[in-house]
Amino acid sequence: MARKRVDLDRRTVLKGAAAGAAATIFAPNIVAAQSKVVRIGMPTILSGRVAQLGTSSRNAVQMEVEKINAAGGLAGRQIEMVIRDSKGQPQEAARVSRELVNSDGCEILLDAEASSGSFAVQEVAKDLGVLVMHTNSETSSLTADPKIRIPLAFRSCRQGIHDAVASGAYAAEIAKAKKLNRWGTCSPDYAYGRDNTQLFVEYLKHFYPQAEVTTEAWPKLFQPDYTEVITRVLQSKPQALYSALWGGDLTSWVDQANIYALFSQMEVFAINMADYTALTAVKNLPKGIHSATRYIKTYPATKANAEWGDAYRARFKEYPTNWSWENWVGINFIAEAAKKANSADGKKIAEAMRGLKIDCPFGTDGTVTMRADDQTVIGYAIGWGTTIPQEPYVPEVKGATWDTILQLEAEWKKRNNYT
Amino acid sequence: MNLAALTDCLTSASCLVTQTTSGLIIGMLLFLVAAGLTLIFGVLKVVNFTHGSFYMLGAYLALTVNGLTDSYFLAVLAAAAGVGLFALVFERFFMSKVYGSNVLMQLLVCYAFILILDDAVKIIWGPEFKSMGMATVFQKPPLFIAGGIVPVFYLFLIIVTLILSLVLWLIITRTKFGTVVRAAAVNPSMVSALGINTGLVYSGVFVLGGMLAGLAGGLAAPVRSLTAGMGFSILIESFIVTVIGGMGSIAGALLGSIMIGLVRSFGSIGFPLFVEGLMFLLMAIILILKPSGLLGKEG
Amino acid sequence: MMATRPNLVRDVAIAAVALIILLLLPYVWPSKMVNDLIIRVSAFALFATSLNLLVGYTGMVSFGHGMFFGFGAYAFGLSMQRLGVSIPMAFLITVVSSALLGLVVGAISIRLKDIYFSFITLAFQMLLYSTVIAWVPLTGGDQGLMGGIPRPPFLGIDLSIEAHRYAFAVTIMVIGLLILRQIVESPFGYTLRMIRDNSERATFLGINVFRAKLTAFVIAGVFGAIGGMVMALFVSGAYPEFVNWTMSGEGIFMIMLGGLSTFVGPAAGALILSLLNDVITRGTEHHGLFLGAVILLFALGLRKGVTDFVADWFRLRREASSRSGS
Amino acid sequence: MLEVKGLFKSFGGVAAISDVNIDFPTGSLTAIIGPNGAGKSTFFNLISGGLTPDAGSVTFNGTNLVGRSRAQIIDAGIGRAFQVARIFPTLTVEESLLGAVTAHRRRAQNITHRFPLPEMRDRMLEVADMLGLTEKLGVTSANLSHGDQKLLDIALALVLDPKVLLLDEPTAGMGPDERWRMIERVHELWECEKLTLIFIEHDMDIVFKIAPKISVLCYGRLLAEGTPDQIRTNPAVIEAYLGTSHEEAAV
Amino acid sequence: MSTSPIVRVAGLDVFYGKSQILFDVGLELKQGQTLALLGRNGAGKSATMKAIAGVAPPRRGTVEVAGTNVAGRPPHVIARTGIGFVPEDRQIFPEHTVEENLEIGAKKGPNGQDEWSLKRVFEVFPLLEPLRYRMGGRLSGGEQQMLAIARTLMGNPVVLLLDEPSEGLAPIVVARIGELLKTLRKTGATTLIAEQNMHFCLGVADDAVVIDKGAIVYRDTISGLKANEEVRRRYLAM
Repeated sequence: MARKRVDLDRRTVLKGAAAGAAATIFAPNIVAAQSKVVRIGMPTILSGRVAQLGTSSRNAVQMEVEKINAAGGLAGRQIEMVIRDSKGQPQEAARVSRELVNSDGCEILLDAEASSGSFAVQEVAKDLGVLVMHTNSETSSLTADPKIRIPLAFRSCRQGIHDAVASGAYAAEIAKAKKLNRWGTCSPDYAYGRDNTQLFVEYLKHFYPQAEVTTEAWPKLFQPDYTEVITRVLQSKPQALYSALWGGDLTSWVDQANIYALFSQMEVFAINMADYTALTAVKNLPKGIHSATRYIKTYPATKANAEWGDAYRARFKEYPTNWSWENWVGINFIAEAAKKANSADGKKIAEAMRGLKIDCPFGTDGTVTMRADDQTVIGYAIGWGTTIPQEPYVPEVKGATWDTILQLEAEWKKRNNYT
Repeated sequence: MNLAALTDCLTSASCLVTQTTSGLIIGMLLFLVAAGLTLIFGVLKVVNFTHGSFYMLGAYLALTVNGLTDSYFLAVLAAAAGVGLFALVFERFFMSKVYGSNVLMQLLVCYAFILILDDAVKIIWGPEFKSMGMATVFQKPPLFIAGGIVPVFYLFLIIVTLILSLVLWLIITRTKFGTVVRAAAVNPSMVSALGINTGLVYSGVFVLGGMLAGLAGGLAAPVRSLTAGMGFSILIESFIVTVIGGMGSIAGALLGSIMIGLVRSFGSIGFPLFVEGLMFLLMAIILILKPSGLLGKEG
Repeated sequence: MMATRPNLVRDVAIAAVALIILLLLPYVWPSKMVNDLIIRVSAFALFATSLNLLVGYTGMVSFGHGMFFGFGAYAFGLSMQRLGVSIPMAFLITVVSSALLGLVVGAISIRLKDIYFSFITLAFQMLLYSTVIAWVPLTGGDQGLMGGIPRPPFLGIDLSIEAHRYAFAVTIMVIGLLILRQIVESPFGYTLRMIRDNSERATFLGINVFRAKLTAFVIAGVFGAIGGMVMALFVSGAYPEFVNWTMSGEGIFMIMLGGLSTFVGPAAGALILSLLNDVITRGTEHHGLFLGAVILLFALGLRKGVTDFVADWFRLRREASSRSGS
Repeated sequence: MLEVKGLFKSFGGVAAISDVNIDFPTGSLTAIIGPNGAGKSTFFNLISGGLTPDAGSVTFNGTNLVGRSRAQIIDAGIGRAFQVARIFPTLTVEESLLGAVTAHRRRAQNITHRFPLPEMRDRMLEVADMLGLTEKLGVTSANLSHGDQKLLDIALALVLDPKVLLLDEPTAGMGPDERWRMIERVHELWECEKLTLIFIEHDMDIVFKIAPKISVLCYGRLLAEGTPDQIRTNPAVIEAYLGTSHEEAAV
Repeated sequence: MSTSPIVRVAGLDVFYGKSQILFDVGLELKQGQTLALLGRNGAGKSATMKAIAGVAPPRRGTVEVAGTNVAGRPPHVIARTGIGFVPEDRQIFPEHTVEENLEIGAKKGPNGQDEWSLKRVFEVFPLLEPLRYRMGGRLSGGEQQMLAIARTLMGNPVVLLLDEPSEGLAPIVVARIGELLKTLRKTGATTLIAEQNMHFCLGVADDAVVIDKGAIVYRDTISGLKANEEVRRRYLAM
C-alpha cells in the first residue's frame, strides 16, 4: 500500500516540479491579488528527522482549510494553501518564504517552522511586509522582545515562559509533598533545551525555594547514545530529575534509562513526554513519569477536543501532534480575523486579530485569545499529569492557572526589559 | 569542568564500575560499526560513507522482523543478513564502478546513497521515529556490582560484541578468507596473479563490513530511537574511532572505540559540557602526534 | 609554439562584461525569484570556487570547507549585531578572523596526508558546529543569530534595499572570482598545480610545500568566509546549517557537477545545484531520493562536470580546425 | 669537489649503503654501476637530501650537506633527475620549466603577477633548447614520449643551475636509438655546462663508451673504482655481474 | 614429451603509457620444457612475463594456454588456466607467515591437479619448514625467492613463469635456487625463466630465447647459445 502511494506521489511530483519550474521561471509575476483565491504560503519541515512535525501541521491545516473554504473562505475568497518543504534548515525556510511571496503570489505566511526557521521567516516577513502567523516556535523572544517583534507577525502556539511557570508550579507542589530537594536536569544542549531548563529551575525555586540543582547533564541534540549521561545522573543520586528532551531523543533516553532502572530511583519530570508521538513510540513506557501535556485527548476533557482528536486520527491514521493543534489555532485565527475585518488583506486581518478571542477546543475555557500587546496566543490548555503505559496514557491532568502564568510572565518581561 | 567529581569517581568503586561498563558499552557498539568501516578502507582503500546508513538499515530491519516474529535474536540475525545482502548489491552495482576513480566520485556515490536511503526509510517505515522495545528476556532489574549499576542487557551486549570481535579476529587471522583479505589489502595484484578473484574478495569484505554494521544496528535497536538520518552521528563517531586507531587497522578500531567510550563516560563526569569537544580534541592530539593514527601504517 | 595564456586585461574585461550583464538583468528580467537565486548563487560560487582552489588546483581534498562558509556568516553577523560596526568594518573583521582560523586549522591539518587530511578538516568543522550549537549566548544555538543582521547604509549603499543587496552581492562575487582567477593564474597558482601533480618533485625544486599549501588553505578559507558573508546578508542571519557537514558535501558536489578542471566550473556547479535544489524541493518532499538519483546518474553516468564537456568540445573543435588547417 | 665519506644507511636493520667513500672532482663525469639492489638509488638519495644518512658526510666545496633541507641542498648546487621521470603530468613542458625557474628564483608564492614572469622565459628557453625540447613546449607532460619525459625530468633539474647533476638511469626504458640520443645530450651537457656529472647506468656499452671513471656498488659497498679498462677486467666485478664460474662448473 | 605447445605467445605489443616496450614478441613452451628468456636489464623480459600472466596486459597479440587465448583476461583467470607467475621482486606478503603465504597460493590446477601440499612443499624446500611461522618480511632474499616459487607451486600450475629468480641474491644462494630448479625440472615441470644471468640458466634450461630492446633476437638451445660468443657478447655481456 505504501508503495502505491509512492508511485502516485512521484507522478504528481514530477508534474508539479515541471509546472512549478516553468511557472516560476517563465511567468514570474503572478498577480494573485486580483484572483479569486487567496494564497497562503506555508513553509514547514516535510523531510529530515523531524518531518512528522511538518506533516502533522499540514494535515491539521488541510482539515481546517476545507472547513473554512466551505464556510466562504477569507472574506469570500477561497484559501489555497501552498505548502513547501524547508528541510528544517533556516536558510531554506527564508528562501522558500521569499519565493512563496515573490513568485507564488502568497499574501499570507503560515510559518510552521521550528524556532530556528521562525526567526528566518520573521526576517523575510519584515523585508516583504506580509502577514505571518508563527504556528510552532515556542521561543519567547520571538514575540516578547520588542526588538524582534514586528506588527505583522503573530504567534499561535505555546510559549516557553508560559510552560515554565506552569511546570515550576506543578513540580514544586510534588516536591513539597514528597520532600524532593535535590534535583538533577538532563536536557539537550541547544537553545530550546537550555532556555527551557533554566526557566523551569527558576520557577521551581520560585515556588519551592528548598529545591536545589545538584547535577546537570547536557547531551547533544540527536545524540544516539545517552549511556554516559544516564550514569552521570545516577552517580549523583538526585531525588528528582527534570528533562526537556523531546521526540526520538526522549524515547531513546527513556529506553536507555529504563534498563538502568532510573525511573525507580527518582521522580522524573519530562516536559515533552505526554505527546502521542513519544507515548506511542516507547514500547516499555514506565509508569509515573510526570509530563506536561503537548497534545492529549484527555485535556481539556471536553467533547470538542476528543472529537477533533478522533477525527484527525480517523483521517490520517495517526495521532495529532503538538504542532497539529497549534496550526489549527493559527489558521483559525486568520479566518476569524478576516471575517471580523471582512477582508483578506494582511494588514486588515492583523488589525482585527489583535486582542481577538476565538472558540477553540484547546483553550482552558474553550477559547483562546490573541493578546494585543505582544501578538501571541494565551489561554490555551497547559497541564501536567503522570503516565501509564497504555491509552489514555495520561489519565489525570492537572491544569495550570493562567492568572499565575500571566502575573509571573509580566514580571519576567519587566526583568528582561521587554516592556 | 569538574575535576573534583572526576577524582571522586576515580576513587569510588561504584562509580568506577558504572562508568567503565558504560564506557565499554558505548565503545563496543561503536566498534562493530567502525570495524567494518576500517576493514573496507584497509582492503579497498575506499571510505564507505554509507556505513552509517547500513547501521540504520540494520536497526529498521530488526524492527520489522522483531514485529513479525517477536524474537530479538531472529531480528538481529535478519539485520545482519539483510544488510549484508544490501551491501553486496551496493558494492557490485554501484561502488565497484568507481573503484580506482577519483575519491570525490566515490564520495558522491556514497552521498547519493545516504540521501536515498534516508528517504527510502521514511517511505517504507514512515517519517515518525520508532522504538523497538526491549525483549522480555532483558526486562530485568540491573545488577549491582561493587555498588555500581550494570544493566543486564548491556552486560549481554558487551559479551556479545566481545565474542563478535573475537570471531572477527579469528576470521581475519585464522581463515583462508582472512588471510587472503589481509594480503589483498597489501598487494591485490599479486593476490590476483595467484588465481584469486580480487573482485570477489572486495565484495566479501563489503558484505562482512555491512553485516557488522547491520548487526550493530540490530543489537542496539532496543535502546535507540529509530529515525531516518540516525546513521549520521554514528558515522561521524566511527570516523573518529578509525582515524584515531589508524585507517585500515581493526585492532586500532577496537583501541579507538574503547578510548572514545571511556572518554565519553568519564568525560561526562569531569567535563559534562565538553564531552563532544573532548572526542575531537583527542582525535586532533593523536593525529598531530601520530599523523596516521595509533596503529595505522605510515603512508 | 607557445600556448596562449589568459592575461589580466582579458580577465578584467570578461569580469566587467559579466558584471554589467548581471547588474542590468533585473531591468531586463524583473523577477524577484531570479534575483534571489543569483544572490544565493553568488555566495555559493565564491564558496565552491574557493574550495576548488584546494581540491582542484592543489589536490587537497578538504571535507570541512563549510567551516569557513559558516564562520564567515557568523563572524559578519556577530560583528554587525554585537559590535555595531559599519559593513566595511565587519567585512574586514570577517576576512581577518577567517584568515586566522585558516592559519590555525591549516597548520594542524596540512601535516596530514590524503584521507587523514580530509577527516581532520571534517572534524574541525564538526567541532565548530558543536560549538555553534552549544554556545547559545553568543550564537543563538540552533536558532541561529536571531533578530536579523542590521544593514546600516555606507557609501550610499543601503543593503536593506533589495536592489542594492543584489548589486552588492554580484559585485562581491565578480570581484572575488576575479581575485581568485588572478591567484590561480599567478606564479603561486602554478606552484599549487605543481604540488598537486607531484609534491615530492616540487620539494626537489626547492618549493616549500607546507608554506604554499598553508597559504592556499588560508586564501580558500577567506573567500569561503566571504561567500558565507554574502549569504548572511541575504538571509539576514547566520545558521548552524552553514557550518554543518552537508555544506561541505554540497560544495564538493558543486565542484564535481560544474567540473573541476575549468575555473568557472565550480561557479557553474553552484548555479546548477541551486536550481536543482529549488526545483526538486518545490516538487517533492522526497528530495533526497531525487537529488540522490541525480547524483548517482552524474557519478556513474557522466563522470565529468558540465564545463568539462564544454571545454572538451572546444578542444576537439580547435584540434579539428588545426588539423584541417595544416 | 663533492666528497662522500663513510656513508651509512640502513632500512630496518638491513644495510643499504655501508661505508661508501667516493670523491667526485669538479667537472668530472662518473658512472655508478652495480647489479639491481646494489644501493645506487639510495646513494643518490643520500646525496640529494631525499634521505638522511645514518652516518658519514657529504661535503660539497667544503660545506657538509648532511642534515640540510632539500631546498638548501638545491641552493648549494646539487641537482638530480630520477629513474622514473618525475614530472608534472597535467602541466605543459613550458609551464613545468617556468614553474621550476620561478621556484628557484624564490617567486613561488607570488600572487600579484601573472604566470609566467617575463624574466623567467630566457632560462626556460635556454634549457629547453639545450635538451631539444623547444618543439615540445606546448605539449602536456603526460602526453610526451617516454624519452621526452626523461629529458623534461633532467631539464627540471637543470633550470635550477646545478653545479653537480645526478642522473639516475637517464636511458632506462628507452629504445636503442633514443638511448644513444639521450646519452649524447647528456655528454654534450657535461661538456658545455662544465658540470660535475654523476650518472647511474645499466647499459654497459654506454658506460664504457662515455664514462672516464666508473664506481661499482654491490650490496651497498663500493666494490671497485677506476677507468673502464680497469673495471672491465676486475674479477670481483665480473663475478658480481656474471655469477661465479662454479655455477657453470656444477652443471 | 608432447609436441604441441602448452603456451603459445604471438605478436605481443606492450605499451607502458605511450611508450612501446614490446614489439611483436612470440614464443612457445612445450610440456616439460624449460625455456630461458635471456636479455639485459630493461630488454623487455619482465614485460613479457607480466603480459603473459595478465598483470600488465598487452595491447596486441595472443597468449594461448592449452589452445585458448587468454590475452587481456584478468590475472586470476589466467592463473586458473595453469599459469603460475613468480614475479621479479617476489612480492612476498611481508606481514603474513610463510605458511600463510603458501596458503594464499593454494588452489587446484586447471584439471583438478592437487599435487602440492604444505607437506610436499616442505619436502622440496626443506629450508622453508623451520621458517613456517616466520613473517614473510623477515626472510632473507633467497628464502623469499624460494617462498615465492613454493607459493606459486601451491596453486598446481601447469606452467611456471619465473622472473629473474637469481636477481639480487648472493652467489651461494643463487646456486641453491639453481639446484632447486633442477629438481623441479626432473619432476617434469614446464618452466619459462627470465634471466640476465646466462650462467645461471645453463644447467637449468633446455632452450633459450634472447630478447633485446623489446624484440626477440635469437632462438636456440641453451648449449647453442653458450657456444655463440657473438650473440652473448652482443646481447648479454657487459
